Amino acid sequence: MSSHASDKFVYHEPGLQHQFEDMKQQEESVSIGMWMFLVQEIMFFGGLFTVYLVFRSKYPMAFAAGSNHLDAFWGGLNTLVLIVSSLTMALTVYYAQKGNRNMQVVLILLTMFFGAVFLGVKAIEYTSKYEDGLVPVAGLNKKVKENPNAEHGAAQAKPCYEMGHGAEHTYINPRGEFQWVDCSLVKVAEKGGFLTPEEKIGYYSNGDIDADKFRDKVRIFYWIYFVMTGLHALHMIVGIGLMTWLLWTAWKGTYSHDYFAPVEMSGLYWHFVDIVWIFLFPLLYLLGRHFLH
Amino acid sequence: MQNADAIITDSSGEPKVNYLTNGSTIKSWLLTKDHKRIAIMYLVSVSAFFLMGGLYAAAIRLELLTPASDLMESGTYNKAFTQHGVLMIFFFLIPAIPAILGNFLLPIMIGAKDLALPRINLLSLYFYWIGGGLTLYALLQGGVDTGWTFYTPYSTTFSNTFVMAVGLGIFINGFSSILTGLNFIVTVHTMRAPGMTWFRLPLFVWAQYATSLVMILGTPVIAITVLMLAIERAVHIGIFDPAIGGDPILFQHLFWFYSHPAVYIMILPGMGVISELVSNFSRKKIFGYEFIAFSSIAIAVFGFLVWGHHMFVSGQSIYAGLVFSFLTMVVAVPSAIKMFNWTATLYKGSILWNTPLLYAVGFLGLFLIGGLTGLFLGSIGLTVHLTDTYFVVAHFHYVMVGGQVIAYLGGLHYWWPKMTGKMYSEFWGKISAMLVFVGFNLTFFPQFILGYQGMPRRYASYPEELQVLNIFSTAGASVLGVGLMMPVVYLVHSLFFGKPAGDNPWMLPGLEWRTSSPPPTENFETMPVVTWEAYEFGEENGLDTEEARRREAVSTVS
Amino acid sequence: MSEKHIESGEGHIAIPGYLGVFAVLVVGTILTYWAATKDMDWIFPGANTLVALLIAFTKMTCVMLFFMHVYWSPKLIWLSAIASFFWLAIMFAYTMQDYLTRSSGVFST
Amino acid sequence: MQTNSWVPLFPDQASSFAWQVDYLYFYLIIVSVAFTIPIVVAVFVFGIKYREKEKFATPEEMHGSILLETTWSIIPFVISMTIFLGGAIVYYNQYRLPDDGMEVYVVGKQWMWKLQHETGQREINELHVPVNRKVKLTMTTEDVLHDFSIPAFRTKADVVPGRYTYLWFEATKPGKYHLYCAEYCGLNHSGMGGYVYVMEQSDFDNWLSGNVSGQTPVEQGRDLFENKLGCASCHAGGPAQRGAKLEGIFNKEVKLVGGNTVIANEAYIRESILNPGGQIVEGFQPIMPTFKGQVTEEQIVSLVAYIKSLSGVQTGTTSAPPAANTNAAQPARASNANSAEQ
Repeated sequence: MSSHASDKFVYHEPGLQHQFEDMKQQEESVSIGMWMFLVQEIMFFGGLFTVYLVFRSKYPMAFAAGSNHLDAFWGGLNTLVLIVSSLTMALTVYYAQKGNRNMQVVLILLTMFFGAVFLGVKAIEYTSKYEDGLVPVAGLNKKVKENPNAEHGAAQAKPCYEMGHGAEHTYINPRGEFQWVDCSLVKVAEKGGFLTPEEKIGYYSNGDIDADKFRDKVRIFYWIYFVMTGLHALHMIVGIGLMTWLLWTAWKGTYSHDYFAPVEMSGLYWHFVDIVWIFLFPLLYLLGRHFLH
Repeated sequence: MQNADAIITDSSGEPKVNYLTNGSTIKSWLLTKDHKRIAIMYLVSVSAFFLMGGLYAAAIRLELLTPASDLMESGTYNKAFTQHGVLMIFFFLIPAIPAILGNFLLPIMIGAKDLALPRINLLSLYFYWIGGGLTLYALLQGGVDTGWTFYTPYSTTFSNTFVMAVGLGIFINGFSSILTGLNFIVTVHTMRAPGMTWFRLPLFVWAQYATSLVMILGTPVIAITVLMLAIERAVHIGIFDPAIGGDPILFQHLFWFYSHPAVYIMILPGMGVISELVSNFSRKKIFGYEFIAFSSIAIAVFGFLVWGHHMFVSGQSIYAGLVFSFLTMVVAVPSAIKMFNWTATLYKGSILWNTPLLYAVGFLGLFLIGGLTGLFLGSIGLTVHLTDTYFVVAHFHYVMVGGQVIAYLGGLHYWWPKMTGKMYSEFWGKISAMLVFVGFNLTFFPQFILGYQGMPRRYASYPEELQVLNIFSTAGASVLGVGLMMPVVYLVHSLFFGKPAGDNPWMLPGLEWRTSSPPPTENFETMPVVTWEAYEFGEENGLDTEEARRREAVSTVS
Repeated sequence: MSEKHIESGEGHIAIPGYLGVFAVLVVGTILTYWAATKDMDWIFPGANTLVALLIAFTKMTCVMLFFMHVYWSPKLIWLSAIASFFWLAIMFAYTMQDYLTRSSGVFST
Repeated sequence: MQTNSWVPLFPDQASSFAWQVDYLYFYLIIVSVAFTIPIVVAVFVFGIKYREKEKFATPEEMHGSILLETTWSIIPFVISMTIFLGGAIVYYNQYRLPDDGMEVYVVGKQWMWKLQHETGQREINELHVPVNRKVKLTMTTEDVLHDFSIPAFRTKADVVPGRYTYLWFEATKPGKYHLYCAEYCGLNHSGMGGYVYVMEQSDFDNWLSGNVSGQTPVEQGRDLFENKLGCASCHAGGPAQRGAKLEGIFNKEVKLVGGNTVIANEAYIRESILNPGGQIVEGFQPIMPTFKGQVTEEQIVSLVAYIKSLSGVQTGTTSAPPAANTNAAQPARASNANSAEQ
C-alpha cells in the first residue's frame, strides 16, 4: 500500500468502493476476505468431521455396514460431475481474465448445469434412502403399511446377521421409522477377530449381537451422512445462486482483464465445495466397500 | 498530507460535519456502512445486554445471601445463572471490546477510511441483533436452565426449557463474531495507511488481530456444535445420548475446542486496551513492543491446545491430563511477559493518574490474581479438588470482569472524548473506578476461599457454615453494582453537558488523536502518512506540546 | 503491503494445464473407487482408509494449487490454507488422543 | 467434623492424599504472593515517584531490553514447570487405583446418589466407610452427568452416562463429611448430596451387620423420606414440588391420569413406591424412579407409616409431628435403620 500517492486525485474506477484507494487494494481485500471465509468454512465442516472421526473409530462395523448400502455409483458419478463443474468454473475465471464474454456465459451456464445435475443425483439418492427407511428421523421415511413381499415377522424369524438389508422391502414400517436389519458385517468381524471391545459393548447384549443396538449405531452413520451431504448440498445451492448472479453480470459484460474479482471469488467458493465432496465421497461411500469381497 | 501543524486543530471554527451529524434519519443509521456508527449501535445494544446480565447477577448474589434457596426456588436459580452466563459471555464479553472499541478505532488507528468490508460489518451487527433477539425471546418465554456450557445429555434430553431457541441464537450470533474477525484481519492486512508498517501498529490492533484469528478458527466449531445440539434436541438421533450409542464427552470436546480459545477472545482485546492505556498515560513507549505483540499471537495459538483442562475430571486418562496440564502451564508465560512489560513501562514515565489509568492499574492487580489462580487450576493435582467449585467461579470472574470488563471501561473512558467529542467527569470517573475495584475484590476474593472449602458452583443452597463468606460476597456485589452503574449516569450526562474535549485532550501520538473529535465520516480529511513508531512522544513526531501547554494554562485560568 | 500482489491472469496455466489437472482429478476418482474395492487390511488395519485419504489429499492439493490459484498467490493465502488444515489437525489429534487413551491405561486393569 | 471457626478457611483434611493437595496449594499461594507483591509495589512506587510533574512531558524513551525480557520469560516458565511437576506427582498418586481397595458401586441419578457396598448393603445419599482403608468407587449414572465430590478428601470425579469412571480414597479421620454433586445436573442439583461417614472399623462392621436403631416406624419412615431416600426433594411441598402432595391423602380418593380414581390406602402407597409409573396422580409427570430393590419391605412399612402420619393417622404408640420441612442435619451415627439385605 505504500505505493499510493495519497494526495493524488483518485479517479473512480468501475466497481471501486469508497473505502479503498484503488482497485489493487480492493482486490487484495476481497481475496483475503474470501480466504478467511473459506478458513471459517473448513473449521465449520471440521466440527462434523470430528464427529465422524469419533464415531467411526467407535463403531467401524456399523459405519461400514451403513456405508455399503449407499450407492457408490451415484456417489462416484457425482464426484465426476463436480470435478467437471470445477473445470468449467476454472475456465470461467480464465476467460473472465481474458474478457471473453461469450465463453464466460457458456461456461457459467455449464457450471450451473453440472451443479444442478449434482443436486438431481443427490435428490435421487435421498429418495431411495427415503424409500428404504434410512432417514434417521422417525416419521420422515416412507410409511410402508402393507407389503406384498413382506413375510410377516420376517425380522424376528431370522437372526439379523443372516439378513441382507431390505432391498426387497421385507418389512412393514407403518410409522416411517428408521429401518435396519442387517448386521452380517458384525459376524464377519467377530469371526475375523477384529471387533473392538467398545464395539462389542455397543452392539451386543446378553453375549450376542443385538439388532436394535446395532441399528442405533447405523442410524448415527446415516445422521452424519445426511447432515454432511445436506450441508454440502446447501452450499451447492448457495453456489448456484452465486452463479446466477455471475451469469447476469457476465452477460452485461462487466468483467475484463482489470476487473474480474467477483468471478474469481465465486470460483474459490465453488472449488471449496468441490473439495469438501472429494473428502465426503471416500469417507461416506467407500469406507466399507472392501469388506464385500 | 497530514503533518505536524494539523494535529491541534482549530477549536474556534464552526463545528465540522462529523460521523454523528452526517445524516440523522433512522435509515441513515440502520443502513450505514460507517464503522463508527455501527460501533455506536453495538455500544447501545451490548450495554443493554450487559445490564440484563447484571440484573441476573444481582439476583444470584441475593439468593446466595442465605444458605437455603428461599429467594428463588432452585429451578429459577438455575435459569438465573444460565442466563447470566449466556448473556454475559455471548452477548457482552465476546463483542464488547472487538465490536465496540475495535470497530470504532481499528480503522482510525491504522489510518483507513473504513473497515475493508463495511457491508459485512453491518451484516454482523444484524446477526448480533437477530441472535440476541432470539435469545431474548427464549428468555421471555421461560428461559433456559442448562448452564452456559449446555452439557449433554442434560441439554439434549432432560431439560424442559428453551434450549433450541437459545442455541440458535448463539449459532447466529457466532456468525456476527466470525464476520467481525474476518473483517479485522482483512483490514489490518490491506488498509494500513502509508508508512504504517506492522511494527508501527498500536498494540490494540495487534490484540484485535490475534482475537480475530481465534474468532475465525474457533467460532465455526461452536456454531456447528450448537447446530448439532439443536438437531439432536429436535429429532433425537443420539449423537450425544449414550442411551442410544452417542457420546456426551464428544460434545465437551467440540464445545471446549471453541470455548477455551473464546476465553482469549474475552481477554486479549482487554490486554490490547491496557497496553494503550499504560503506555499513553505514562507518555512513554511501551516496554518491549515486540514481546507484547508476539505474546498476543502466542496466546491465540497456544489457546487452542489446552481445552482438555476443562475435562480433567471427566474420566480423562492420566496421559491426556498431563499433556493438557503441561500446555496450560506454557500459556501462562506470554501473559506473565505482558504483565512485567506493563509494569516496566511505568518506570521513569510521566504518569497521569486519570480514570483510564486507574482502570488500567486495577486491571494489573486483578488480572494478576486471575492469571495466577489460573495456575492453580492448570496444575492437575490441585484442580481435581477445585474443579466446579467457587474457586473456578472466582478465577474466571477475576479474568473476565477484572480483566475484560475493567479494560473495556478503561478503554471506553479513554476514547469517550474521541467517540463523542465530550469530556466525561474526571471526578466521578475516579470514584467509580475505585468503587468497582473495591467492590469487585470484596465480591470475588471470598469465593476463592469458598471454593477451596469445596462449595460447588451452580448451587442454589449451600451448607450453613459457608454463609459468612457468602455475605461478604453479596455485600461486595452491591458495591460493584453501584460502581458499574455510575458510568452509565455520568457518561450519558457528559453527552449533553460535558465540556468539549478537543481533538487531542491528552496530547497523545496515536493516529486516532490526529483527527477531529468526533471524527468525520471518512476518518481523516487527507490520507495520513505515518512517519513515527507507535507510542513515540515528542515534538519531532508532530506533538506540539508547547502549544498544548499554553492552551491548558489558558483554559485553567479562565 | 509486504505481500506480493495477486498476479492477474497471465501467470496462470493455460487451458491445457487446466485439462491436465482435470485429468488427474478424474483418474484420482476412479483410482479411489478401485482401491476401495480391494481389501488391504492385510497390510495393516485401516490401510484402505489411508489410501483413500491420500488420494483425496492429492486431489485437494491439485484443486487448491491450480484451480484456486494458490500456487500464484501471496504467502498469506498459502498460510491461511495451511493454517486451517493445521487447526483441523489439532482438533482431530487432541480429541482422539483423549478417546484413544480414555478406556486404556491404568483404569483398564 | 466441620471446623467451627467463624470463617472456615480450609476444609477438613481427612484423606491420605489431602495433605499433598494442601501442600501444593500452599506452594502456589507462596508463588502467587511472591509475584503479586513485587508487581503491586512496583506499580505503586512507579506510579507515585513518576507521577506527572509537568503537563505533557516527554520522558526519555526506552525500547525494552531483550536480556530483561528473556529473563522474565524464562523465570515464569521454570516456575510454572515446577507447578506442573508438583501437580503431576499429586495427580499420579490420586489417579492410580489401589488393587486392594474396598469396592463401592455408585450410581448417580437426578437427584440422588445410590451406593452399594460389596456386601450388598445399599445406601442413598450416604456413604459409610471405615477409616484407614482404601475405598474404590466404580461409578456411572442413569441419566445426565454428575460429579461425585468429597472436598474433605480433596477428590472428585465426573460420573458419565454410558461409561464407568473411578475414584478412590483412604479416609484418615473418623467423622462426617460433605458429599456433593459438583457437575450441574438440573433442577435439584444443589440438593443432590449427603454425607460420608468415616467410622472406626469396629463401628463399621457393626453398621454393616445392620443394627436396629431402636426408632419407631414413623421416625424411621421420616428419616427415610427426608434424608435417606430423598423423597422430600420432590414430595415436600413448596413451589418446587414435582411430586404429588402427600399431606392428608391417606384413605382419600385420588384422581389418576386417565380419569380413574383410587383410594390412597397402604397398598396404593406401596405400589406407588415400587412401581411409580403405574398409577400416576393427575397433573404430574411420570418422573418418579422406581425404588424396587432399593427399599426393603421393612422400610416400606416405615414409609407407609410416616405417610399415614402426615394425614394425622396414628400408627402404634408414636406421635410423630407432621413437620415435613424440618431439615435438621442428621447427627452422625454409627448405625441407622437401613437393615442389611440378606
